[in-house]
Amino acid sequence: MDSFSQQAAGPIVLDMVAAIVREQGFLGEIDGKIGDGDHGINMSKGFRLAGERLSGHAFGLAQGFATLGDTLLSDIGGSMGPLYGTFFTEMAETLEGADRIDAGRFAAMLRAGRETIVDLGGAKVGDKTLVDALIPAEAAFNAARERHEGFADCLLAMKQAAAAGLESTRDMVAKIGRASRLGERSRGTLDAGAASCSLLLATLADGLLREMRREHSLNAPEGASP
Amino acid sequence: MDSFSQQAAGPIVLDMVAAIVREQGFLGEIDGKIGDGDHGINMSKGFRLAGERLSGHAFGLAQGFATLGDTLLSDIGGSMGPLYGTFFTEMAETLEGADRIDAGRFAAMLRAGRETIVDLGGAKVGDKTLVDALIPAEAAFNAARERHEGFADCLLAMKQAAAAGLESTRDMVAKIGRASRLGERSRGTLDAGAASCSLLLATLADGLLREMRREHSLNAPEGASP
Amino acid sequence: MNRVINDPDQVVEDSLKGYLAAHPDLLASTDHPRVLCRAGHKESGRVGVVTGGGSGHEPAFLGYVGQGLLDSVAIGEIFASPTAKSFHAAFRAANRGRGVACLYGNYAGDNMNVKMAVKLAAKDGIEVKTVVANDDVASAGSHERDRRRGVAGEILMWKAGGARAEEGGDLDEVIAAAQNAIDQTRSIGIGLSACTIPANGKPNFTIKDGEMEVGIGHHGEPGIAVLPTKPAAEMAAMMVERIVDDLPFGRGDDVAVLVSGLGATPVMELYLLYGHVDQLLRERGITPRHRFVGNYFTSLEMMGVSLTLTRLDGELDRLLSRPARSIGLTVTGT
Amino acid sequence: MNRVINDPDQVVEDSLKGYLAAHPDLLASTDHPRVLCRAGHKESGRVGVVTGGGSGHEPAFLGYVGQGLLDSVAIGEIFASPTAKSFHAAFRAANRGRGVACLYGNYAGDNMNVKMAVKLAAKDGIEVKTVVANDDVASAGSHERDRRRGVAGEILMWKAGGARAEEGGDLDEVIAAAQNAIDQTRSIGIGLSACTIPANGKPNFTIKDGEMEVGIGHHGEPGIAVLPTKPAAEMAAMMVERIVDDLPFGRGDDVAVLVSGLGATPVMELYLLYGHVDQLLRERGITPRHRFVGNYFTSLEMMGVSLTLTRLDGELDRLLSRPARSIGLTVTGT
Ligand SMILES: Nc1ncnc2c1ncn2[C@@H]1O[C@H](COP(=O)(O)OP(=O)(O)O)[C@@H](O)[C@H]1O
Ligand SMILES: Nc1ncnc2c1ncn2[C@@H]1O[C@H](COP(=O)(O)OP(=O)(O)O)[C@@H](O)[C@H]1O
Ligand SMILES: [Mg+2]
Ligand SMILES: [Mg+2]
Ligand SMILES: [Mg+2]
Ligand SMILES: [Mg+2]
Repeated sequence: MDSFSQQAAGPIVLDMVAAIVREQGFLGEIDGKIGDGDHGINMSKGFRLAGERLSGHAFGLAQGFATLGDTLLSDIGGSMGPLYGTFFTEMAETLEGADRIDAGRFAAMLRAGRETIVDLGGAKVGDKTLVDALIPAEAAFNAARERHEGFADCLLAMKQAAAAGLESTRDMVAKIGRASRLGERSRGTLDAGAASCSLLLATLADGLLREMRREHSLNAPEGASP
Repeated sequence: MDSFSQQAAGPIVLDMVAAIVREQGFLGEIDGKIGDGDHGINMSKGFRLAGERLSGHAFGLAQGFATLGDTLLSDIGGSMGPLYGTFFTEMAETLEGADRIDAGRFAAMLRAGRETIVDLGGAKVGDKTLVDALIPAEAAFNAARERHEGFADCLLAMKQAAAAGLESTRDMVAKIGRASRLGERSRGTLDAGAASCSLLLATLADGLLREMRREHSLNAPEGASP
Repeated sequence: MNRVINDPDQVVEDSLKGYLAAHPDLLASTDHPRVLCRAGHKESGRVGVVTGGGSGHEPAFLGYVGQGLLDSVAIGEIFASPTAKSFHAAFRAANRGRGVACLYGNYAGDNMNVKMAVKLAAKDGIEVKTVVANDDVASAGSHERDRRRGVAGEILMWKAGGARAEEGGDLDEVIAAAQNAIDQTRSIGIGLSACTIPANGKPNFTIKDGEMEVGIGHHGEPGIAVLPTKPAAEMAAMMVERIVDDLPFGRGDDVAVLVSGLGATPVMELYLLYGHVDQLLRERGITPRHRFVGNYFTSLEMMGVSLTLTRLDGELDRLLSRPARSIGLTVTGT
Repeated sequence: MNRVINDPDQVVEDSLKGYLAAHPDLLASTDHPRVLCRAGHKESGRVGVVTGGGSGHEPAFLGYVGQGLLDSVAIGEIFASPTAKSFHAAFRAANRGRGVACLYGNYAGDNMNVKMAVKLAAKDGIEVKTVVANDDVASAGSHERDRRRGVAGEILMWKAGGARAEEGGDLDEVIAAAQNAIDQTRSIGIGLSACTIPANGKPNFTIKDGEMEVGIGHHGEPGIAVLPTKPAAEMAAMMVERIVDDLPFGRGDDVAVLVSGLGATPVMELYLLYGHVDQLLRERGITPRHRFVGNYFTSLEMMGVSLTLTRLDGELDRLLSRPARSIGLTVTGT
């Protein structure tokens, strides 16, 4: 249970699409408090489109991320298209060619995704952006690995850190993006991008945990299941 | 008491200016009910300007009407400029060169004024315009003359008919001008132009009656005054 | 009311200073403060072309003074006809000894003031002939066209008349060209919000959100129907139908199309409407040959749009194609 | 919200059909649905000039595609940057083998998308260099000009870059001309009412009647102060002062002046403001040599106005004078 099949994990991308579409209203609502209220619309437009392009095909996680990244880049303008678009595109590239993904490769994937977002957007922790969910999430994954925890526990650590990172944005003053113009008035609300980021990482972690359990039960010696 | 001095009657034009300026609010209010509410503004802008041009000069009724007409024509656009502008200009022309004005010349003056308004604006009695005050007023003046009443009584008849004509507009449906687009909705309100017309004719009549009384008392044989 | 003005009673005077300062190459003042004329040398030997009207319709009317268009313009208060003296002064400013064509819109005040101005000009020995635009199909039935108002179609009348004058046409030829242009022209407007004359401080009429005033006039005159606001495609269909049937325009006709915003409508929405109009016309076998989309004839900050069609004959096509240069319309002779 | 649209999510697509139908002489479609380019033969051997940005600012951005201006444009959703792929496609459409100058405004989304598109183009062997407009003095202090937004001053940057390209300048020369234009340019806006993105159905911000937002951005970004609405003369003084001191512009300078409405402001009020600006500049010994007044760069149906000044040197004066032809700006070579 220290790796998963890149090919079998593909459908998790559809879970991520479903999660964004399901939470469109919530994402829009919190963006509306200090931004322009379109984060839910922007995200679900892009994710839904990617979902449509993927559906009916067989695809692995790499292919799923590639399509998602490509769709965001091609069809969603503004800042979300390039930020999440390159995020998924870069992550797809680190997965490409791999049959099985272990914690090491997953860490490389996270690093590639985080680097491109920071490189492109220039946001730092504390600026009240999606980076406040992403950076702690990656750091927690890596810290768990350094503590020699299993892949599954690393994923759980990542998910929890993303959620905590999201919560940390509540007390921040926005320093970047549309909400930064509000200054102090931006305090007291969660950041919309951090919310979508946390949601995506949690959905990914949950999907992978489920997939790894499934593979584990399939590979377990006959009769070992309860 | 069957004529007045054209020269001495000049200041009556300033009474007419004062009347329009005083009633600006009322004229605007009734225009606002079925028109665009600017009749008071339009009229008092023009009359005030003419008053300024006249003040400080000695002028007779002919000169007063000429300045009034000229000012309306030169400085007030829309329909009121030409309608009242030519009205006073034409009336001034019939008075010109006369030293004393009798009922006959006054009737000629009224006819010239009425003709130019009807010619230019094309309104008929019943269309709910200033013509509904003007035409009955002129007719009453002429009818009184035919009954061989004195100039003063002819003027009183004119004033009363103008007021009655104004009142008659209340139950009319506008057939011309801005209010005509309202159809039945225009019923139940006085017409603004008829109100200004009635006001002008009444002020003129009052002023002339006063002037004729004044001249009469001056010319009366010594000791005849009580 | 939140506007870029000083004294609400001085908006027209104040704005004229800006026009003159911004366009010394196009516009010049005259001896009358409410009359502007073309800048530069006044070539002799051709007919003068004049219009006039109330303010608040910018770039109409003064924005169409320029090469191949108008020679002078009489400028009224907001939504009020210029005075007879202004029209008279505009005739004098445009006069080059070969007569003056006064091409204006059918409103009570303008009719009276022009009529009087023509008489005044006659005393000066200036011959003035007039064409009265009546392109607004919503303002009266087709059996009483003389009661119809002039709206954005006036621009095509000015273009035709101005071009014919510049070609050297005599007064009767210029008048005939302008008359033909307006006879071949039909317009209709849809209003989506009211507008506020600064001196009044509040709108004179209301259009409810979610309702549109079909056939609205250029001063908010009520139209022929108040309907729930329709999608642009249906607005276009409604407007095209009404206009096309009125002339009527038919299969094989070449037309000029003018879509004008009434002031506040975003330009992208004007083009959106144009897209539908273009398609609807082509479906009927009518070919748009000259196309104008923009805020050509407005009503202060009213939200809404007007559609104008002109049926072209060879002469009109030629006249509309000639170069012109003005604030509101520039046609390059490509 | 009462507007001339169909599906609020399709406003951009729908309007592009209209642009193409109305201006086949100016605009052509490309292999990318959100990219338009100049119509007609693509002359070889010169630098391509490109911009892109969100919709809702019409005639910006696509209205400045044309002779002596832009070769292609990437078109975003209303108030949202075009995608990187759109910018990339616009680069391809403008490329004539001598490189592409991408002249755009300083917004997070545009910066990211252009950056990515430049990389994509490099893979095709297309060299792209960029100039980022940052003329809005209200959006950040003068010590952090790189944080300032690009607003109506972009038009002068496009005019300079486009003219230099048409003169045959190489990529570095075109970039230098555009960079110089924007370096010499300062703008500021005043907002008097909010605007509504059709897909949202209601305004994202509010401006109270009787209050003005000084320094408002082109999407309603808050400015530097909310003040009681002042007379136009004071608005002009406030705007001129802020801009002039920023560059600074000084006695003896020749300038281009652009007064743009934000959408709903009546054109007469823009000229009224221009009149004051012209006088204030001349009082300071600054001479307006190029003057543009109109709705050049809008924010849907926002009420308000922006002022842009560009300090001219000999080259800029020459470049602004060159002929240009487009929906938004036509300069005839008189
Ligand atoms: N430079 C940046 N780097 C990372 N994230 C950013 C950056 N700028 C904005 N964001 C994120 O984008 C989110 C808003 O996204 P969205 O509403 O879709 O776009 P917009 O701000 O253009 O309306 C913010 O909540 C923030 O998390
Ligand atoms: N053709 C006409 N002939 C005579 N009077 C007219 C005519 N048209 C309008 N009026 C008068 O004008 C009055 C309105 O004047 P005013 O409000 O100043 O002008 P406007 O209608 O242009 O706003 C009406 O009440 C009516 O009496
Ligand atoms: Mg947004
Ligand atoms: Mg947002
Ligand atoms: Mg009026
Ligand atoms: Mg009135």
